[in-house]
Amino acid sequence: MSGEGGTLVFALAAMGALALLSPALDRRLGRDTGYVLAVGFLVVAAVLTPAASTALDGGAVTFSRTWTDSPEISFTLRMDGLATLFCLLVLGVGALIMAYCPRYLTAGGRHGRTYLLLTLFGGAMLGLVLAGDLLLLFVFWEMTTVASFFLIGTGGAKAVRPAVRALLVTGMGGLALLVAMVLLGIAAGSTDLATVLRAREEVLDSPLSPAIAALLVLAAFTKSAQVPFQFWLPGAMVAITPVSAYLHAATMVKAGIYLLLRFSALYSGQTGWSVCLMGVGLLTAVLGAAQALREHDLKALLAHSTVSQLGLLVAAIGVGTTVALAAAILHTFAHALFKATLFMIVGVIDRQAGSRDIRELSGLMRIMPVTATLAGLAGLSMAGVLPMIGFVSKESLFQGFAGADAFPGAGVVAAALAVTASVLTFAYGMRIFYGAFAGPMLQRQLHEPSWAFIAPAAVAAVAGAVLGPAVSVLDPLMRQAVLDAEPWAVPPYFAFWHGLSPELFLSALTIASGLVLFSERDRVDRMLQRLPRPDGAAAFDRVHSAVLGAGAVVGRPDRSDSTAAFLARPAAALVVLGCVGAFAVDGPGIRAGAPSDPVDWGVLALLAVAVAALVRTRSALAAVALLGAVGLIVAVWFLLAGAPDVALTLLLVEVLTAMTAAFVLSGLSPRFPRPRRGVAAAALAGAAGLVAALGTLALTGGRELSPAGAYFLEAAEPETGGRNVVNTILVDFRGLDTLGEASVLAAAALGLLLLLPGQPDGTAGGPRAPYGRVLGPAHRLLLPGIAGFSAYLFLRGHNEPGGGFSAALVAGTAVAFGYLAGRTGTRWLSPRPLLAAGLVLGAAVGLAATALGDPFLTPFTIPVPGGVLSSPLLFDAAVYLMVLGLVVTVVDRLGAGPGEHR
Amino acid sequence: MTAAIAVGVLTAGGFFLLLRPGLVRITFGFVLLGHAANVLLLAAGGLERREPPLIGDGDRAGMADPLPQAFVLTAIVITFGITVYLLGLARAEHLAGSGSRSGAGPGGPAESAEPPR
Amino acid sequence: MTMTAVLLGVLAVTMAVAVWRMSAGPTDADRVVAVDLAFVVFVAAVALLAVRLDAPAVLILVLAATLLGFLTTVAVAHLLERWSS
Amino acid sequence: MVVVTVPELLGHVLTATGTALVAVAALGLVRLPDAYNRANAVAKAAALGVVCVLLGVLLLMPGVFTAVVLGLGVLLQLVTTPFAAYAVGRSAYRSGAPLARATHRDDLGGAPRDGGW
Amino acid sequence: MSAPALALPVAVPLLAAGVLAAYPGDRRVHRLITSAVSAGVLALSAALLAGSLDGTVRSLSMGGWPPGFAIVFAADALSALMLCVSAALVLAGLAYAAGTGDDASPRFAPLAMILSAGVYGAFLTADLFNLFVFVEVMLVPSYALLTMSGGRARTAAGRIYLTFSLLASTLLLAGVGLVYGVTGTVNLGELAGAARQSTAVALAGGVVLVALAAKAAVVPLHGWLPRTYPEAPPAVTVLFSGLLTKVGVYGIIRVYAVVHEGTGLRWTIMAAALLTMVVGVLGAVGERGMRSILTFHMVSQIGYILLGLALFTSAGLAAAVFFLVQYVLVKAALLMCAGAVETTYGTDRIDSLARREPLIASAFLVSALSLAGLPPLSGFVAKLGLVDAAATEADHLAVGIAVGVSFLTLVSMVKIWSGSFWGGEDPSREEPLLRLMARTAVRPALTVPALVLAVPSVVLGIAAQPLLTAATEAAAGLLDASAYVRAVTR
Amino acid sequence: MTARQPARLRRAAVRWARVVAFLGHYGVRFLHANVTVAREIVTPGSGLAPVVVEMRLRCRTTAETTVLAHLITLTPGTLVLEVRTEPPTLFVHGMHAADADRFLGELGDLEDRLLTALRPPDSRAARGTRRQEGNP
Ligand code: NA
Ligand code: NA
Repeated sequence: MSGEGGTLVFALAAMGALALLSPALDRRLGRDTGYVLAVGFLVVAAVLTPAASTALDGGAVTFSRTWTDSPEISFTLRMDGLATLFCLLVLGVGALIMAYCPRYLTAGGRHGRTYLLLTLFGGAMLGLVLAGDLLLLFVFWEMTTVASFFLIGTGGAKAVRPAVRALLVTGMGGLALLVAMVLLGIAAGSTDLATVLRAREEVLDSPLSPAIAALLVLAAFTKSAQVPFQFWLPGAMVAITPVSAYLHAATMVKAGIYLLLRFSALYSGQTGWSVCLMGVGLLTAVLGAAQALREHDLKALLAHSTVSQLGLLVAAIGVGTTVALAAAILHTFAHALFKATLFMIVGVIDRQAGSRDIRELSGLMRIMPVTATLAGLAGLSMAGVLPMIGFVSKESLFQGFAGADAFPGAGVVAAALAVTASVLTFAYGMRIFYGAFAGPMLQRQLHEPSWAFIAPAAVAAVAGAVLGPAVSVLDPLMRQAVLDAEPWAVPPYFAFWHGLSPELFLSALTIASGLVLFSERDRVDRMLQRLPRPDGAAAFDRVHSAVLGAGAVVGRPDRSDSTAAFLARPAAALVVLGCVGAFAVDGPGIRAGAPSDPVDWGVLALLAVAVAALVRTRSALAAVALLGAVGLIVAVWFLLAGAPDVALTLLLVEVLTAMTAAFVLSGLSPRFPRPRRGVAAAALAGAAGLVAALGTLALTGGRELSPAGAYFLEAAEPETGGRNVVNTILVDFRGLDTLGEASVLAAAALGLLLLLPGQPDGTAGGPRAPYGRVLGPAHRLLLPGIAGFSAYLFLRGHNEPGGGFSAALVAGTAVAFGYLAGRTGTRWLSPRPLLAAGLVLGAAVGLAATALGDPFLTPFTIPVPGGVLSSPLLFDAAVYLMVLGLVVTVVDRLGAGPGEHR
Repeated sequence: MTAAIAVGVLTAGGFFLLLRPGLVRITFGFVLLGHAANVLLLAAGGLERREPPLIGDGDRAGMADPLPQAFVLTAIVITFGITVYLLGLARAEHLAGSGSRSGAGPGGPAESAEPPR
Repeated sequence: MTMTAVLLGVLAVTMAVAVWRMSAGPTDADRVVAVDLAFVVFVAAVALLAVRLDAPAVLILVLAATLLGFLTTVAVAHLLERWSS
Repeated sequence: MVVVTVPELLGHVLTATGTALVAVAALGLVRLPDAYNRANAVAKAAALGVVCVLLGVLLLMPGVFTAVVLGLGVLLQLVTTPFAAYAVGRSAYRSGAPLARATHRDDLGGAPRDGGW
Repeated sequence: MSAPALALPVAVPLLAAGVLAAYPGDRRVHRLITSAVSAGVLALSAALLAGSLDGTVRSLSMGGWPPGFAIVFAADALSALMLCVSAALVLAGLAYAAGTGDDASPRFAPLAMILSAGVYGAFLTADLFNLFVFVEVMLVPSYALLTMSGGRARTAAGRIYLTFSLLASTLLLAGVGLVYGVTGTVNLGELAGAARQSTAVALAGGVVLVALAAKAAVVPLHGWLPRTYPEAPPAVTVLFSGLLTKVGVYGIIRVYAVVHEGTGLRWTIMAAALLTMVVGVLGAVGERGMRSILTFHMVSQIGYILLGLALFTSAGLAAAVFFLVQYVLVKAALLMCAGAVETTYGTDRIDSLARREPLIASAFLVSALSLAGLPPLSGFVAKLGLVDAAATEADHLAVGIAVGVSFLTLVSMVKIWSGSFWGGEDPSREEPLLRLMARTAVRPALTVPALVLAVPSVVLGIAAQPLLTAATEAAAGLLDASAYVRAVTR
Repeated sequence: MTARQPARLRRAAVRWARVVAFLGHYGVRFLHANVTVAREIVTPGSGLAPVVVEMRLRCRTTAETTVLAHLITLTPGTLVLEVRTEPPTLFVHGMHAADADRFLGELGDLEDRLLTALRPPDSRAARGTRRQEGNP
């Protein structure tokens, strides 16, 4: 990596720095910031000069650093001849535009953002042409797109839609480019641009090759505004003129051209590539020129002209011969010069005369002779008239087209179309000049713009005029660029005068026909105005809103308020999974499970009856009752399955659920809302039930006692001292699950406190005591018993059915009972202290082990007077507190009827 | 076999209630589904061994797998917490519903409570 | 042990009756009565199951269920009164 | 040959009687004409039934633990049944459950309602 | 390698939740405690991440019981990374909540702490049932936070969110039960590769995956997310966006990698991924409100992550992990911007924000471009990684869809930008409102978190390699789970 | 030890004896009622004659009223539907009360026996007979 490689990085960094600096400069210098930036651009160009000279000697300058490994992106910059040419455009035209800005932009306004974006764009464009890595090229490509979006957006409210169109069209192309780059990297085995370009054989042999070419072409077409994507470019003219001149005439739209030139090394001469580029390019050239010929707005005219010229460039690249490529390269340069000039002039006219419409402008030649002269120079160059550089490049193009050999007769067709486009070009060139500058003077008080305003345009215009005769000056640059595009080429020398060649004849034909068209302009105009105007923007908008509409349709099911609409989907998913499973699992996996206890069948029958009654009833009270009955039946099933702890807990939970439901239902209707017929719901539910049953049948009961189960049965008593194995799992072996579930309860309680704000940390007990006088005595009578029962369950839980959960739930029933009996709880029996103490105790018991150097939740004992306190008991106490906290919260927040709620 | 059928019955009933209007009924559907999951968990432990896993009370060889029981206990309690919160939400819906202008909740009046009789 | 099985069968039928009454009503008060009965049946069933399974530990549920049956009945009756007030 | 001791026999008799009483209560739930009669008959008959069953079970599974638990159970049953029955009866009347046509006197019907107990 | 500290991310937030619940008084104290705890978890997880980059898997058997019987926590690169980004998000989300005032209730802080404990636990546990428990620990506070302070729209959304989550949880529980039924274990290490050997395990694991897919909002189980998230308080949406569905996605990745060893369901996952991407982005394109668009996008982004999983190559998995991490931050930044606007102006249907709120606009812009995958931002590296991985596998349909969806993402971001950030004043707007808007401005307390979270979009794009290295290590651990399995079963 | 000790002992003995006697009476009554109601349920369509009657009480304290209501309700065939305090009144549902006044009389008898058992032996109230204001 040479020191010159470093200058490439420095150049990019400098552009970035200039960009970031520009808002600050703008605050200082106002619109004159542009001059500083112009100098900056030139300095950057100067910095690149040594590298450029190396590049023009055939030795590409590179700089490379790894960016990421996988996906592999390397920050490789590479300056060769082609890159040098485009650097020259980017920085040269950039400097002119920057110098143009200060007089164009309004005085006193804030233009920091515009300068920032313009400079940023310049940097991105520079990066794009210097990128030596496929993906890095994409990175800069997209940055130019984004910069363009925001620069168009500086046009205000009317610019929003055009900006969006431009972004989306070029963005789409950008994504095509991304895929192209990725595929190319795979096909060529590298993402290094130089390596890839050398791997022509591998790429062309790859099955991915056609796709890569198509994607590259798509990217180039969108960026370079080829049919059918051309519409975004005229739309982009809502931006201020410097933006139009810089991005949408001279540089950004040339990114597509650059891309096609760059990858000509791979695809040049491939029939598909040629036919596609030539077909679309020439079509674009003719249509764009025809469209330009009927525009009245000078800027729009120039935009269509740009489209047309880009079409010619694309077509020439498509021809793929060395001559054609060379012509395309030269014309790219020429176009940048004359089109930038014309845009700047139109901006000048706009500023000076207040209009860009040729129907309102007239006779400006008389008061703005200098401006008119410059416009004339650029116009002649565009029209391809001697002695401008445009003449040379157009001649070369004709030569190139005539030599097209993609298919028999290609040359004739291509040349004919190219001439047609050029005739139209000549005509609209005249239209510009005649429309604005000729004729009688209509507006008074106009004057020639200040020299500073037109100087940048003058530089470009004069360069265009001078470089025609002196075109050979460009030879080293152009020839190296051609070599870089087509490494096998023998690049031609450009000559101002070819002698009386066929091309000269074509040029003469062009000018003659153009003059005819111009002289018959009224008739031509009428005829053109009658032709249908293909409105790509409208078509784009239709597609755009169709996509938005489709999105709204896709999202509609998810805007539903019906809960069932959402819950049906997992049910259906379950059914689908079941169907899949039915095919996937074969017979041997299914066992009939344990020999069923005959009592099981009775329980099952009861369960079916109760569930059926529950789903059918519309009485809320019946539903509560039947839910309780189902709970009782399931509890019996658990008992039969040898799970007394589960049965006990289920019973307690069931009752508290029923009580809570009763509290809530007291504010609602005793009848459930009448549902629709629900055949679909029944079918879905039935299917889900079937799947669940089959799944249970197939996937349970087919194996011996699990090692974990055996371990717990074996180890519970010796390791923990507890005889209730389930409880030892809860508090000893898998205490973390228990801590989690207790936290769930605490969260539910805190959530209820948040959802139903009541008196701050109110104590349990509702305002009404419905059965106070009768239940009060009962409560007094039973409370000690319940408390004792709870304590018993808690303390004996390690050995017998019970434990913190069920004990707390029993205590919870006392709280609920107390509420019904109208007996308020004590101060400490309020949600906050219970929940807080539970959470703190639970986490602290676990963390104490950590503090002691053991794993979290490792059991330990604390000596207390008269024995030891084991940490599992403390842990269970934490659970107890949280469970009780939830029950107290429920009674506190749901016990009061909705009417009594604040 | 019976466990599978029980799971099926509870699942079908639960899903049917889930697909009905009214949050309370939906909540009840979840209670049924919770039962189904719990029965399934116990079945997953194997139902050949049905002695309660209480050391000293019986033959260890016949004792049920205690791990699924612990799972079920955890699941029951979690479901309880959420069920209670759901019912709280039903109350909140009712409060929000009666406090606003139209009186018809999302999904129409059928979804929210009718005023008490 | 067939004796308890028969008795459990009888209890299953009584539970079915309770479920039927819960569902059929006709008044909500009837349903409350059925709830009361369901818990009683459950308590009896648990006691008999304790014999059948030879698991005295299960009897702890007798206490719990008695208490809970009472509370459930009262709570549901409370709901009924709330609605009618 | 199954040897049955006297307490066991008595236990079986008691559990059978109790179960029968519970069944009778259920029959009452089917046959009695109104909610009041059902509440009146069922709760009490069933309570006696369950007490019998508990005592029978105590005889079948003698032991200190069972004695304490079942004794407490019987006591709790006797204490709570009337409270529950009262709650049911009162709520039935207050919710307007109709009296059977056979009811030939209703003092409460004309009595003014007070906050009461 | 045993690491006692692995329990701290769960235990300390729970302890803090208890303390916060006990002292409902001073909001500043609450903020201090929650920030300190989250910062601590962040520091710990950063250390864990640094230590796991060489392939080391740290584990902890809870209670000191033998692994296989105890619940085991394990931190490999993936878990550590998820932990790290979650803690960072919690920290940012809490700061943001302080700005929006969503933390006004004394219940907010303890609930947020419990939620974060659940998230951390879910990322750390190597036990399926324990995963279920921590998912619940995470969800139940989320129910409360979503429906916070009630109101019609929120309770309606809450009902859908809650019932759907609960259904998914029940399904998860059933799936775990079935896994236990078939295998007799819920320890992930003991389940390693089990689905490859037995169709029954694959099916039981399939139930788990479906449940997790519902939690992750994978199409067609996605509708709840765009329906409910926009109704949540702004700060809560931010927290949810980065935490909740991510646990589902993480679960899918972990279970599929360990139990299925990346085989068997490839086409199912690929189909789900592509469908999720497409439906999600179309839904977003069709929405109107800022937060609605953004939340619908979450669905689409989940699809991208699943795409990487479906590929199950080192590059694909690494890209998925990278995507996941950066996207959490990007999406949070976007939601912060939308929430800031909504909090300040009372609506997210507003115009000219680029002029009114240049800072918010900058934060939004950077994040939106990153979300759309534009270079050189983090989203670009992520999407490039996925596209590259898919193309390497010659999965051209996936490449095409990924790119197409990326384009539609751009469409929707542009829709927001052109509608709310550009665009002229709505002339129909009433004068007093206009004057109010002219006087109003987003407070720094809301701007700063959004700006801070926009920074990673740039940093993780331009300096992507460190995160890519971590993601590649995580991918290696997923491709070859043997180190993880050894750590949780030994 | 004071001179009054034996008197107190005797009073306590009397009291316990009365309680036991009452419990015996109630037990018989309870079982009899159970049989009646069971027969009623099992044999179709016999002597069901439901009433709801108002029963004025002599009970004064909450405890007395509670215990009485409790005992009435515990007995099959009788069920308290309402308790009123001003004046103390029970509304009782009876299943077999073809003669409502006789039914009330039986309830009053139970109240008398209960009060006798509950109140101290020398209490005037305990010794009193049915109140004259009677029932409507
Ligand atoms: Na004119
Ligand atoms: Na999310």
